[in-house]
Amino acid sequence: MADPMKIRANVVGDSTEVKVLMNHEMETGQRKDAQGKTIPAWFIQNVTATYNGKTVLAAQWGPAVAKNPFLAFKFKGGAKGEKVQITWTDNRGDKRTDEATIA
Amino acid sequence: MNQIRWRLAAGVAGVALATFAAHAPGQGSTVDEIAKYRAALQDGNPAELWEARGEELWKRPRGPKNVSLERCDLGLGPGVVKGAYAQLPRFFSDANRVMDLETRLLYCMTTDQGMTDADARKQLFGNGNDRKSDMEAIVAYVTSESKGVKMNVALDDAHVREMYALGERMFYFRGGPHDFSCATCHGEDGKRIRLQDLPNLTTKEGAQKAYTTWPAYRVSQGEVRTFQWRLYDCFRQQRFPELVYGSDASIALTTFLARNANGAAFDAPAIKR
Amino acid sequence: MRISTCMTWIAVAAAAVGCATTPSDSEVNAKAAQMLKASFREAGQAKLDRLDQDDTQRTCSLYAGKALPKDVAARIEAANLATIRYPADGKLVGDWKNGEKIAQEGRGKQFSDDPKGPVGANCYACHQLAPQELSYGTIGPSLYRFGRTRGFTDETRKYAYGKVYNADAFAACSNMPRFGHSGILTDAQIRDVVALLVDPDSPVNK
Amino acid sequence: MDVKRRKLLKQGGGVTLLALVTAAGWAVPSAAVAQTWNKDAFDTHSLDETVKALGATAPVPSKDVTFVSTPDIAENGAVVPIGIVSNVPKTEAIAILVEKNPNMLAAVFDIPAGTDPSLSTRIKMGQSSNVYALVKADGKYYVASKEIKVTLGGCGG
Repeated sequence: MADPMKIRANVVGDSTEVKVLMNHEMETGQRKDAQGKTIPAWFIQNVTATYNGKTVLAAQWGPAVAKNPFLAFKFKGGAKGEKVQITWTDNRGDKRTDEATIA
Repeated sequence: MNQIRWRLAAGVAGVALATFAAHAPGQGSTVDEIAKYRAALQDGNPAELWEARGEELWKRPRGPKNVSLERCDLGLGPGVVKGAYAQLPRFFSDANRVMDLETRLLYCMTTDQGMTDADARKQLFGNGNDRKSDMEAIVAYVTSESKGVKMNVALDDAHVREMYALGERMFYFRGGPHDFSCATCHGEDGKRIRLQDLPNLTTKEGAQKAYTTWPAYRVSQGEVRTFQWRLYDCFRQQRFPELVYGSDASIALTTFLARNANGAAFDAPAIKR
Repeated sequence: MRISTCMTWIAVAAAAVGCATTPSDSEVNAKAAQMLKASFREAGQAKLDRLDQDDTQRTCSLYAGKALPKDVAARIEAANLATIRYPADGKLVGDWKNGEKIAQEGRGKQFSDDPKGPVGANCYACHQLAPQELSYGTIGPSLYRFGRTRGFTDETRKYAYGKVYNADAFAACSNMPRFGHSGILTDAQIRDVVALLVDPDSPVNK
Repeated sequence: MDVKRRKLLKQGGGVTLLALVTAAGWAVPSAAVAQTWNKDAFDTHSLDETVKALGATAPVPSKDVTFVSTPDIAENGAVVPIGIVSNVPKTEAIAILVEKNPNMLAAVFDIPAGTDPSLSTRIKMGQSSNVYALVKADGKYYVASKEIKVTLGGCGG
């Protein structure tokens, strides 16, 4: 079970700044364990951010995104008290959605 | 335990250094650029993920007695977390022992929550998502509640005073095949290993800077490591045998360093290479 | 009690140290030694005997952070000088290319390391050597142009071999491991590291 | 075009970049198909292959695409902070490519209208390498590159 994300959303000027930390191994599929067996790839493939039902960012990731990924972006508008929603899906089909209130 | 990781890290280092040496700029700009690298990491510390999980673990009823750690006394009264870490280690009369945070948590898990010692120690160092460490998460949470609080370890108690004196001896103890002591690397100003700056832990400024920035999210490991781990891994590199988690030697050294950091604002969990 | 502690101290510690420290100091020291044994457990190749100090380690620990008296330093240096074994065939200089590898290698003797090796000297952790390597430490002095500065002489070669073999013979309580004396490096490895320092073709001397 | 090529070579360095310029058609996923994952592009092992898989048209080196808060040297390749800002009007997508990684493509971001064409993330780098920021704006393609060196220190293995 994946742990919750840590999402911060703050109004900066006429935009909302979003910073997200995700709990994920982001295993590359290149590493070997002590027995010399390849550790299978396990990584987030898709990230979507929505505000008021509208997609404000959509990403495709490969395993080269660092472990416990960090993502920061900004979108125009966004009102204090409203919510930003982030969803990720990984290559095992695991999915996690969290939201944060814009401050 | 972390053998795979260490070996991999060493392999990467070899390749990277070779490339690096071939076309790197001068030494001065190297140091500047690494400072920039560290600065760029400050915004968005994955340790926050550990803090959140730790808070949940602190408040969740666990163990055979099905109680939360909220009755655990970290020195400021049962359940008081705010500022507690800045005054540790201290003497706990219920345990008749000087304890650092990690040792105190093990005590609370076994006495209050009724866990066996083995259960409480099951995953002291986390290793990936399949082997997460509850201890590292709880410590991340508790220490985060001392952010900005000035370090204030008291030596009024004779037990703590003795631990401090023992910690100082430990700091200068040379041993193992390499004759290393803590002081070998941490006894002078302005030294570094490879490009890694070494704090001089014999000075107030050095101890303050080092002690107030642990625990830390180690980007090299993708894990939050606590001060117990810091000591454990220093001794590994000193070529000593394995430091027992929560042992008197670990508490003595922690007492020595924490006390020397008195007066500085605590600033962790941090993020380090 | 105080007297007996002090006497025990003399018995176990180097006579050089004597009763210079206060009795309470040696009591703390004895307690520290006891605590140490209870606080570590053997792991991999690192057994508990690694906590048993020899005279040099014990004396250096005691004086760490303080000024080392001249006579104590002289005694430590003499004792360590006596341990140096130069190769029987008189060959002190090996292959600098291999020496560079040994100087780069950080593994060896840690409980996490494979006991079968590799074991390196990790020179770059503390010293500047070949100028191409920018990732070097500063705990020890720069050794860039070591041979060129000191001259490509028998004397330089002998000093380099001895220094790597047992650094405490030349500077009491040095931070540098006693690579030969403590069995960290083989004679062949020491020769290669010496080559890195003194071979005119080594990048260290370019 | 020749001038552009030479400029590009100077900027990014290396023969592979020439291939980048001559490749055609970069298929950027649209927000509407956000849940798809371009396996072909992520499986590529060289810049040539990646560009082919993305099907990009010749990207033009652009001073309007910049790296911000991105160090020249990463102390640890496991976490390399990358910040990219595109000042090209109508930026629709930004991709991060690492020349010497086993898989070239690190990430692709769709930038819907109303979202700032600037973002920060962290990637892994196996060794020192050129990193490319590829931008799609108004149907055209732009590129900027930056060399990032990777080092590691420490006293043991």
